Amino acid sequence: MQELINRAKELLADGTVARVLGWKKGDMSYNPEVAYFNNAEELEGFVYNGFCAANLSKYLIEASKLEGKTLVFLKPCDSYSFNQLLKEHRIDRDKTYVIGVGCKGKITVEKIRDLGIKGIESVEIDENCENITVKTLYGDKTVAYADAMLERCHVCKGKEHVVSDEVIGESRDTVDAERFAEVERIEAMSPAEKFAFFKAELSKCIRCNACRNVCPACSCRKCVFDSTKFDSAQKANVDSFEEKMFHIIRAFHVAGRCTDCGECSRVCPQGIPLHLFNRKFIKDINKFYGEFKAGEDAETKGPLTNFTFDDVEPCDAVKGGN
Amino acid sequence: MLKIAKVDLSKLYAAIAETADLFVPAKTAGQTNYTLWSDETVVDMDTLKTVKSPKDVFFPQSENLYTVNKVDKKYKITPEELCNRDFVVFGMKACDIQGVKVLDKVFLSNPVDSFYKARRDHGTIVALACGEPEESCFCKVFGIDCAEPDADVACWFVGEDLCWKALTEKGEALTAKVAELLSEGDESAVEAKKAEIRAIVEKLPYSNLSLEGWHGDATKEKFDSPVWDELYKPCLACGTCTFVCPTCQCYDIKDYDTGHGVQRYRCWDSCMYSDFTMMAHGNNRTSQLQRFRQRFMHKLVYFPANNDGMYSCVGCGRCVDKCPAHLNIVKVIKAFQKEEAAK
Amino acid sequence: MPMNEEFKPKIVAFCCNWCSYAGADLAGSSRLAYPADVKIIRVPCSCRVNPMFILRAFEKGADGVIICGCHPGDCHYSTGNYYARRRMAMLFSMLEYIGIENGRTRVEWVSAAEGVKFSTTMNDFVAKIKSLGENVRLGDIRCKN
Amino acid sequence: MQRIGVFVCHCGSNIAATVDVKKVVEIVKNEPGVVHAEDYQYMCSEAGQALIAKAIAEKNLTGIVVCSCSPRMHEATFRKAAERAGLNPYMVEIANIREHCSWIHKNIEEATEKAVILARAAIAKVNLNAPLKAGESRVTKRALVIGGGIAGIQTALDIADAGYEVDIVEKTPSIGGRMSQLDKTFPTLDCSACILTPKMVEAAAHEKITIYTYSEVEKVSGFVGDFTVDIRKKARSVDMDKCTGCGVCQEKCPSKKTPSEFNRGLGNRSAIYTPFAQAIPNVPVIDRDACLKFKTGKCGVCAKVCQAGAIDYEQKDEIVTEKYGAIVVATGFDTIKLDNYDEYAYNQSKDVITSLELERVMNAAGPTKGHLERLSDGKHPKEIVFIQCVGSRCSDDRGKPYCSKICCMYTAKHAMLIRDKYPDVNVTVFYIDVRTPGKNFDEFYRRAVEDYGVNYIKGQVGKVAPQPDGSLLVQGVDLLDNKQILKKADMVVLATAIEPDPSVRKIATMLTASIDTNNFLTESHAKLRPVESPTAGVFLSGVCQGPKDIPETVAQAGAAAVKAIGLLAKDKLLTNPCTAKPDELLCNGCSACANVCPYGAITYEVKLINDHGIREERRVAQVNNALCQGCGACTVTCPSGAMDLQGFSNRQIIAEVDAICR
Repeated sequence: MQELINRAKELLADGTVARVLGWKKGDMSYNPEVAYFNNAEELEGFVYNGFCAANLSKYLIEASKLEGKTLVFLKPCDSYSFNQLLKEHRIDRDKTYVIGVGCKGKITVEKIRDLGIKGIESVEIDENCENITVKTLYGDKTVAYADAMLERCHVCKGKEHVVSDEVIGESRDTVDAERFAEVERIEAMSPAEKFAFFKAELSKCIRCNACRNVCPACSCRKCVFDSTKFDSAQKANVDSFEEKMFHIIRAFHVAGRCTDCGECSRVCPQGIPLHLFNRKFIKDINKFYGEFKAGEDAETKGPLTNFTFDDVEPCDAVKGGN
Repeated sequence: MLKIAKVDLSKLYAAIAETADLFVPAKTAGQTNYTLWSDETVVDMDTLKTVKSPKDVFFPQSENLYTVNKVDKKYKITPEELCNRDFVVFGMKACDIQGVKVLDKVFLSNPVDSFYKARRDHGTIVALACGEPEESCFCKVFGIDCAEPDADVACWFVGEDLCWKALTEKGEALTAKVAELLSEGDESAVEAKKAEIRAIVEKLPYSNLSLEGWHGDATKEKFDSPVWDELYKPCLACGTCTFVCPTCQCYDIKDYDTGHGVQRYRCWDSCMYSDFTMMAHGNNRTSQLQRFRQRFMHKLVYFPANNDGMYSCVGCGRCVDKCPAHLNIVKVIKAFQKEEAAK
Repeated sequence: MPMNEEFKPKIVAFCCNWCSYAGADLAGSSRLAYPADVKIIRVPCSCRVNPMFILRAFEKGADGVIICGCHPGDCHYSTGNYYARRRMAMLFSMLEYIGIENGRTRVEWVSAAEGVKFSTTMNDFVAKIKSLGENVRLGDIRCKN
Repeated sequence: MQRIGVFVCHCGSNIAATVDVKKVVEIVKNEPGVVHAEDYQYMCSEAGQALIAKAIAEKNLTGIVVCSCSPRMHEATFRKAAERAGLNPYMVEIANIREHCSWIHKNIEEATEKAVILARAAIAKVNLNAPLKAGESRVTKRALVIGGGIAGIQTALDIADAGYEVDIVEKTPSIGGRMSQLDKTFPTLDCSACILTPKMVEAAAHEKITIYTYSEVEKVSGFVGDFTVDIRKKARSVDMDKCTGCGVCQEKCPSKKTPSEFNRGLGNRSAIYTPFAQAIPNVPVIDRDACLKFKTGKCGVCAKVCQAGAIDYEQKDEIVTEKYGAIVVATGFDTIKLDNYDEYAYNQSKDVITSLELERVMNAAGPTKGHLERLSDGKHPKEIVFIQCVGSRCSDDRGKPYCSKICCMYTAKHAMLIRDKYPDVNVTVFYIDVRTPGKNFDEFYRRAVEDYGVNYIKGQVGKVAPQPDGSLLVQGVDLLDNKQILKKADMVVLATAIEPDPSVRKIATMLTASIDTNNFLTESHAKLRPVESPTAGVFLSGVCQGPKDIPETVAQAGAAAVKAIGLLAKDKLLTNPCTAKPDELLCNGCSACANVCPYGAITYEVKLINDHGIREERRVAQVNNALCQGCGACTVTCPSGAMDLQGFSNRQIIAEVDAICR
């Protein structure tokens, strides 16, 4: 972490960048927040640890409008979002300086709480990111790092940065699960079971829009669900259908653009596994139109703005294609 | 002081449900929220905080106001019926009950919101003292005693029992209906429990947060503070904080075309949204800084200014737990403290 | 709703102006009958059909939605139906994934010369929707009754 | 709120017999926005249109819904009527209650209910219509004719005679097409070459006509009035300017074993060749696949013998880019492959030939110098059997479902010519029906039967079996006498079905012209616009649109020319105003729309945007209305809904959906 701070100070000092976009220590050990640092002094508050899960790439849309370059720290998976935003002309490469940071998987206090741990006073991560020591009102607890890790890290798509000006820090392979296993589990269900599953999940939705607003692909200036363009403006859940409409269309709009960064599921206050929508589309795209990783580069045409003459027919796609 | 064995709670729920709708915290798809009780409901009294506050029992996220139908060339307006069925909310915590009091200030003062009032009139609140307050709790800061909730009935889990004490007429009436299931309880054991809870509260990290400088007269000073300039930046402009909050009461009124009529309904709105209070001429808050500031100024300055110093934050800590950007009212208060100290 | 003779499905058919709408016209001028449950909306091209239109139809009570366009390779705008094909493949797959009965949505390529195909397609689609019964999973309850 | 008038047409009894028109009028009167509703016998008539004009004036209508036949039929009629009455033409919508309702339903109650719903949808749409104004685009005063057969030549001559520049693109080394392969033509029996050659010469000599032979259309962009076309001039290996057409190179060429395309493979040609003596241009090409110089590097005889020094082995394909206002497709036909018809022994016996091959056999310049002889042994045949409908009117997928139209007549011609020249030869024709609807056609056929003694047998042939003695055993059936027929023949001629030239598929795709299941180009309207493709500015000439004989082809060629001339005569064209339109405030500048636009109509511009008080520079989409054709691909790819299609807007379509589902 100190290496990151030192490098950021250097780049600020030599005028390469005008500001730094990173994470700032929170008031608890587990709630760092996204922050801009304008000088060396402010950088003393900089932090980078397992709790720094936030994908900073979307913040660069606003940062691109500022004077001068912004130094941004991107985890390997965030670099995909960065490329995708570059492809869509939403951020300005010339106004960014990307330091790729190593990633040993990201954790969340929610997962620690899910283990039944209450009254958390502080959390300490050991140097190798193997174990977490949790101090609570009711005594100290130890948790395996992997048990506090976000779902996305268990199925991480790789620790290589697809774009960066330099890379600092070590990464670690965190994959211990099959990425599409859950999608396949649902696919194998009967229609009634599928519907029951999604109904139970989506009926929790409170339409807070956190999933949308955190999503680097959902970067519309004005979401279609906030505008009058389709007579579809909605603010709150009224009937369960609206949630289906919102989530299906949201997934459709980001299909071929979603990098599977997992932010939607991370931020959902109701714990809805929203990534299951996006990942279904990713699985389908890979199957029907060939392996495609959104954000792998900033040039390739997305699968839904492309075609081949002998694409699968919609009815065959439903039957499972080939 | 009365009591009922924990193992018999389902009988209690069933008995209450015989004469009234019963709302309880229940777990569906891994999350605990208030739900209308039925035989199949998996009641979850152990989770301290439901994701959403129970405010939508009184002020639903969306509710119909009236329906317009066209009969030949004439329009027929049918107002939505007011709540006319008694209901019981079981398990509300002290903070959420204070939240309802905040809503009362808004909806029961003139002009009275008839939809809300009907629900308040028909609702009985059975409160539950917090067994194990959590680190995100800071109700104490607002003078709330989570060991001694103030409602129609107050309850405590003590050992293998739920202790029950009616505090109001409504509470007495409800007690009478389920009297058969209740037996005499031990007052002193409850007192001991309260002391235990209060001892935990003392140790909570946010319990000693200072609200110094936050009051109805602080508008100018806080509004113009440069602290907001950096503070809002991580904010995603989602509505999570407002929708999980027990006191946020803003709503929008919209129409839905059902194909055979138009339903006019209201639904929660969020001051964090870019189209909040959008009017024909445009929007009076054009930046996220302004919107972000609005929410906290409202909770800690504007609301006390108009309600005899009453804050419209109750320290439930839901926003602390749920904000996707790890921003919350505690951080706001602390940021201003730091700024003050620096001065 | 129980399956019985009374069930009159609501079916929305989006037809591209150049092929399928003309195919429907040909079905008409050839007096090739299909059930009145089908109502056609004219769009310039199958690529004009937004998934939001389809979900909207279901929300408002449609029981089936069919999209008809020129045969691949014959699009009046050369490539429109290729995009439509990908979009609909994705959408249909998602609908199946969330438990919507397979068959409520369909894409058929019908040329201006295929009045017979238009008619048989619609007959077949209506029969399929009748066998599936009323759309209860995608409708908005406010639009019922 | 609009003030909408609804006009319900009876269409005589076409609509009124099945739809309770009066009831529709009564019900739609209560729809939002409707201030006027009436019905009339024929809305499209003068009187009907006058009713609309009157209502517009009297009731201040801002929108019109006509419940009538398909908009493809009369939308333009009603739009013009509204325009004359002072209303924007795009404030008119049609509810198709004829083709989509009255004609397909029998139950009056059901049809009436549906008609009401279709009317509602149209009313809901009109409520959201906005006046649209057509833009203008320029017209390039030059036409392209694809295909240099009789259809293309005639079209080009007619356009050129009207004073416009025309280019003909022909993929073979010479213009002339199928007609140049024919010996005589029915029903007059005049020599094909004698009437075609002057036309070819005229085209070549015409100062307004440029002919690109041995060339193909490579790429087409643009739109009516302003097409840009890349033409690939394939390397001829002979300098067109230097060649004198002396023919010595062809004589001396050592590689003479390539089957002649012109003679349908019945004879051979040299590697450097002109397809036939009267070829235009009279400049040979080198078939690089057959040429020894190209295959082995050795030879070069032609270059040595060419006095003019015209041989150029280094020549490369050349791309010519030209602009055109109109394009006429005249790609013609070929006979189908007979691989699916083994029973006729076409691939087994040289003496089973197609009718087009017979044309070459009968032709004095053909492989047999015009002598009727068996191709297997050169013997004079005594017994010839013609089999009709080979691959035509076929109910399975071996052949074509349609009638090839010309076969009955040319078979009568062949039979007559043979009997005339060789009275010793017996001619038998197996047919399903003899179809002779044309001027002097039936008389011609009757002459064959009555004057020339051609033996017509109604019935099909099941098998042609080559015999050890070299003859052919034809097994057929006589349906009139209801008996099996076994006939020994010396030659069998198959009236092979014709199909559009295979090159048409690629051309149709480039032109975005639609094609039917048989690969014939689709006309804009089967009856009323038979020579126009649905794609504006593209016209159809000859067999590419459907089977036809020479006089029909020439007539259609002229018709296509007139349509093209009508277009070229205009200085400006009104463009379709139903184009995509971005809402700059909502545009993300993400380029998704530009990625799917088939016309390159979307570009991006960095503009200063004032978004509700926020002023900032943004990259926003711009649509070129002259290029946009209004497909709507961009609107769906745009996640924010910033891109919308005028005339088919998101809200309009959703209003229709809502109206139908309610």
